[in-house]
Amino acid sequence: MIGGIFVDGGLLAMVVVVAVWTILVRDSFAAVIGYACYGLLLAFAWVRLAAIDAALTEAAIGGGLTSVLLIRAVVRLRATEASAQAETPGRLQRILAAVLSAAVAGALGVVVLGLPEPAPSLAPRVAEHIASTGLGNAVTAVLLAFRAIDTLLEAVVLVYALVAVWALTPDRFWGGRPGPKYAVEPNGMLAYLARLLPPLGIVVGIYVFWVGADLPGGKFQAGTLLAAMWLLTIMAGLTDVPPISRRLLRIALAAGTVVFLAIGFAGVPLAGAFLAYPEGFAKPLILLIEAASMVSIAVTLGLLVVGPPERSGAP
Amino acid sequence: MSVAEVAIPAATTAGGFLLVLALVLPVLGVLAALALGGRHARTVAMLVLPSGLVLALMLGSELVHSGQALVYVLGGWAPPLGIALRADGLSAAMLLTTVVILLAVAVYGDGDFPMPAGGREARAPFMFWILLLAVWGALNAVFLAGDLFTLYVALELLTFAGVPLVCLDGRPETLRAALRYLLFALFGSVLYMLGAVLLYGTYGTLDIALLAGLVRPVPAVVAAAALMTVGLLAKTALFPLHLWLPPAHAGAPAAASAVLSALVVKGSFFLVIRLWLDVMPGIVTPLAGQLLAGLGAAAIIVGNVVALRQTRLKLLIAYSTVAQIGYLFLMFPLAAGLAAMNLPADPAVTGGLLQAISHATAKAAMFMGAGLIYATLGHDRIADLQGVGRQLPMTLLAFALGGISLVGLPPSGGFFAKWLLLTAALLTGQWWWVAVMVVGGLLTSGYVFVVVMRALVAVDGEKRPKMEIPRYREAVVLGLASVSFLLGLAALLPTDVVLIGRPALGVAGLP
Amino acid sequence: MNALTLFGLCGSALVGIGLYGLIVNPQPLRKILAFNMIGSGVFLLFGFVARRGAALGMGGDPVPQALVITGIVVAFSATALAVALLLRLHEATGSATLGAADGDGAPGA
Amino acid sequence: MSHTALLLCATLGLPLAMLLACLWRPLRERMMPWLAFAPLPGLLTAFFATHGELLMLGNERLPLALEIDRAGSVLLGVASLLWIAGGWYAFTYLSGKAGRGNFTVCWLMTLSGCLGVFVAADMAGFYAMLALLSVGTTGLVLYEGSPRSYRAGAIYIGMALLAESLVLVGMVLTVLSTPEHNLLISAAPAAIEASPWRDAIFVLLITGFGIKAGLVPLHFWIPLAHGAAPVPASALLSGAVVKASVIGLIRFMPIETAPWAVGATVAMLGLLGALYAVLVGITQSHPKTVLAYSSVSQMGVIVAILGMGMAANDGSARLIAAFYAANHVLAKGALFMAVGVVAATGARRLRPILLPIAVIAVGLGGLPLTGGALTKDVAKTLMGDGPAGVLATLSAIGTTVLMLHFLVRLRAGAAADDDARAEGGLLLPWLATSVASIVIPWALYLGAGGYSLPDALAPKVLWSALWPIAIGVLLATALIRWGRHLPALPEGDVVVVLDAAARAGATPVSAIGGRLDMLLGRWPVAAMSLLCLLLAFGLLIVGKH
Repeated sequence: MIGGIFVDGGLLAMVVVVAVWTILVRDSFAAVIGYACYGLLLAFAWVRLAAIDAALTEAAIGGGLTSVLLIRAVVRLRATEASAQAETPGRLQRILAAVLSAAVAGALGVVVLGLPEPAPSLAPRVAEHIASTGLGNAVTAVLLAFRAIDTLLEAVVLVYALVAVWALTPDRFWGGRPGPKYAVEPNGMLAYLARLLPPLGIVVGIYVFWVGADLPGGKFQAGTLLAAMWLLTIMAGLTDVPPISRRLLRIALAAGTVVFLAIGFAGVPLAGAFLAYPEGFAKPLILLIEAASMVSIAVTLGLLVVGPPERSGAP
Repeated sequence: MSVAEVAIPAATTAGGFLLVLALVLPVLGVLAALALGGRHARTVAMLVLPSGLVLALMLGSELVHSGQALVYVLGGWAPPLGIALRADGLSAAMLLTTVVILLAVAVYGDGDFPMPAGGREARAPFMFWILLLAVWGALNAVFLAGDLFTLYVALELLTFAGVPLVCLDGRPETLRAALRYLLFALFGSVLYMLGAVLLYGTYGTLDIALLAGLVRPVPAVVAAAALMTVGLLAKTALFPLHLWLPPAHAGAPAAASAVLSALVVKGSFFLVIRLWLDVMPGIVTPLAGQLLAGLGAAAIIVGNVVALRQTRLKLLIAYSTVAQIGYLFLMFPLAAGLAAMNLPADPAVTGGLLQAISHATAKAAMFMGAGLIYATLGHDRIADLQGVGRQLPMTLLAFALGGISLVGLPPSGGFFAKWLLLTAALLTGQWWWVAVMVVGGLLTSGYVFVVVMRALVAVDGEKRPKMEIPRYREAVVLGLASVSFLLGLAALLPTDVVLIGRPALGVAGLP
Repeated sequence: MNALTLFGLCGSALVGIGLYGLIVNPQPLRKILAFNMIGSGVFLLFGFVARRGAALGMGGDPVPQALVITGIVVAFSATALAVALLLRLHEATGSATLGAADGDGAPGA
Repeated sequence: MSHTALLLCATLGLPLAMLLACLWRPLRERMMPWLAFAPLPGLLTAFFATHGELLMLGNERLPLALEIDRAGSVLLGVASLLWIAGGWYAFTYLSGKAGRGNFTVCWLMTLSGCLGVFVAADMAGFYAMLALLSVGTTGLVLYEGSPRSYRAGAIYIGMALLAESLVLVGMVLTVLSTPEHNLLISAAPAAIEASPWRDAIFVLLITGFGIKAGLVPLHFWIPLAHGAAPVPASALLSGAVVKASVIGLIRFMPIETAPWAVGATVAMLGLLGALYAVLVGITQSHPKTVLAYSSVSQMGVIVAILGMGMAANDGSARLIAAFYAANHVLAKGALFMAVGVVAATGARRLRPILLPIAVIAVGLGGLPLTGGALTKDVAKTLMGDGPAGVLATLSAIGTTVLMLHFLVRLRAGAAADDDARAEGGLLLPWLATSVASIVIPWALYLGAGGYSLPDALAPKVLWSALWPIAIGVLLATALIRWGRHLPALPEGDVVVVLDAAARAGATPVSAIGGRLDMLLGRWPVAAMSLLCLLLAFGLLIVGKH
């Protein structure tokens, strides 16, 4: 345990240092790079917390996709840096802000240390009931059986967010293709990677999805991986984003949630409740939901990263 | 004590499936509209919203019939492991209000967001219909979810549906307003979630009903109460956290402003009620209640004073919302005071909710009326409203009726809300809130009077309207205003629907 | 103090650091970043809560772990929307600041 | 359904139905000729309804109820009469003028509210009627659309809502003082007397109704509003509408048990106000404004009667006040109508008109054989011979002076065309009201029981009424001779000071509000306020436990 405390202490100290640097550094580009490193370090922290599912998600989404988003944005916004920095609050306000933030953090720390012992846990209840879902991964069982409504609503969140992003489209580009058109550099590094990685990524992704039922992994991690592969081919100019008016795209977005809902409603006559699974069919049904969701999640995440349409639908 | 030691098995009640339908129907609408595409978005909304009204009425009647809260245990997994949907009188009343207002906004917005000829999909109308359904879905989730984390997701849904409504017409200043709104709302929601984390860390459940029986004033729970409350206040734009509201609500298209001001801010307010009255009535202290209502009082005074300074009609209405939000928070120390005296908290709870519903209907009508005025005059400068009384008589009447409800004259909902809140305040000896309500009402009457008078001034000769307003759009606005104006007559109903299925206050959670 | 409590303290610290950034960084992008940092601090606290609840051979209480996954996805969605909004604002106005309250919100139709 | 129930429903129902019908523009445009019929059920109710029969319309939670008592039926009857005559008058007065649709709507609102307060038996309904009356009145005051009417309307609605807020709080306290939270007004006096908040209720209700009654120094809105409204509206406002406050005081005040000090204070306020109004009134030049000040003065006396009743714990004050008020309803209505009649009549044809006007005007001061003399005679039983009696006599003298001043000002306002002749549609309703203002007080006096013709004609009574008139005439002569040396006080007197004070106070408040809002609109400030609130809530919740 002594070794553990040093490993953890060192890791967390690094996390905090990177976090402080990220917030304080003057240049926004540096801050975004700092945040990417921060995300990666945090993923390790999750591993140390024995939460592999969360670590995968943090690495893929928190560290990966969020960083891509922020880097894309910071490059575009570079011209506004100087004028924005002029609005930095004065020293007094900064000190006040620091004092208040520290007070909140300090109070939070005290509260966290005072959490009750023994800690309450639903782990025993999960263990008690996981058998009836046929799954081996407790987190997946929580996500798709016990608290399925959260996961359903979370899929809806993604759809809402995409709708909101699309709502920002300039009217003349409505129905067009998101993001800029990337030129193909046939011999570039990116194109090379974009040819090499996706087949690998897709295989790994499907594996992550498949084992998610019993081992860490699942549709989110897999969907993110697929989205990342898709984005890679887009940025390398190998594929183009489809126009958002395309019916197939729309159906792909909605499919995951619709399948989820359909199976949920099927549970009413077959298993006695909405979002309940019939005895013995739980695992296949959950896998079906996860498969459909994975596609929808991959498409949605990818489209969220590329943003609203910026050009007409013509190729 | 953790959740393992209490076992209150929640069970699905008769009519519980209605809750699932109410939750899922709008979401299905969003997905269908998205998949089917532009031309069909309107059709989907026009089909789904009326069915939602029927559903809300069925839910209400089931509630009145059974006299207790409706529960649906999702997937058969009872809390704390699973999640239950619950609807008490508060939920049912808000569900009905929401669908009625959205229906009115839909009919009204049909005129502002016409489908382009030739069956092509256009951004604004397509988005308008989807977002209308999206707001509805989010609000229904807020009203029905029985779990604090599910509620967090529902709150985010609400934010994501509300933000694009602000900048639906894409003008730069609305984009900035939308960004401010989004960032501040995210600030609020992350604090809310932190509170939920602390509660889970203490009791191992996030189920509202279970927590109500568990919470004790230990530091983590106190911190959670503060975090969740303040997070929700930021989303509700209670003074002094209202910076995002006026530009967002004034800048949005009228139909969107109506939805935002009438409904979206009520979502997070609803959760404050849940939190303070249902989850932790024994935790929040009288002083904290006084602080909450004190912020409300400041909102009433400052919001109204600033509203009186405005030269643009929509900004005036937006600041009026800032003030009216303040009224909503007066109920908390009153409910606590009544509970402390071992009296039923009914007047405070019913009064607070009636205030919310009455403001929702009145404000939606006023924003939509302002939209019609803008369309007719081509501007909304209050100083130049002359002739509106002649050009848009029904709209002006609607504005006046809405204003009367805000001021709190009978038989409006605002009047009975005020009556109930006054009753609670005087009964508990908190006379200072009485003074605030009286002053607030007078200030409100000031700007309602100014606007109506300006609009009534006749102009020589016939003014050509910028745009002809079809009568049905005026009629919808007037209809909604009339609902607000006559809402006080709800007191003639045989039972107080709001109180059905509510726990007795002050009992739960006391050590 | 054991290693686990460090995670709780670290989560609290990250929340504080993020709060400071959210208040003082004038660039909206940096505010978005700070929001993500507060969010990750909250998630880390949830991870800490989960780890404390380890039982029956499970490395942690799976319920909070699942909630964290949901939370991360929701936070990502929020980030994507905020970034898109910011870029659109920049494209429309050439500036990327939140500005002061006054002068904003000239009412529309 | 009994005939009383039917009548009570119709009293309120007919005007409200006509109001609803006005939502449709074609009906609204054609409604004017029918205005005079709207108060007919009210008149019938006053005559034929059984007193004290309660008609319950609502349920237990909201017991909307209607009822008429004796004092109420006196006021309802004369008010209905005046509304009938006024409706007729208004039809002619406004023919061919713009904005008649709006006028009709506001007229019907005011009418419904005015008659409604007399029959409402529960507090919610009473308050609703009061509010309806205020909103309608505001519309009538604003009818002309001039800056003057705009200012008068703004001040009116502000004062009316302030008064109603006070009344509302008083009523809620009253309800809370009843066992089982009874909303019926009949339970109010006993509840107030027994209430732990008795003094607060007295202050709230008396101030609230006092504003509505134009009790000095809260009277300033009356000259403004009654001066700005068109003549038929002024007649109703000054005659009938202000009496809502009288019925409020009659029904709510625990006259039989009230402490002496409360009654005495109210009486003194009323009487001093009555004199003050006369003093300001004689400096006014517009006949309608002079009449409005006279209303302030007369309302002061009515309030004083109730105050004396409270001081003496004499319940008969209710009927006496109602009687006094009834006389004022008709007389003041006739006088206001006269302003319009004279304005349409040439100097050559003025004489036959001025005579009845003079009788009614001086009648208000107590001219023997008029309603004024009868009411003052009856009131004397309460006023006694002490300070109150002296002040009452002084106010009678003052009223005589004021009314003679009115006659002078009225004459100056005759039509420019010497041969002009008022239309029948103005003349007849005015004449009818004038006749009623002479006859009805007699009928009420003799019908009340306890009084007979010889009582009224006793030489002592006649003399005691006559000498103040004589003094008044002398003073008025002096006024006419030297009156131009009096300062010209602005309409609404104290309003000028209050207006300036309000402006001086409002500007910085508004500026502070604006600056605070701008400050909180800055992101760092708002975000830090959020953290402060977070800590404050945390500390407040922790602090207790």
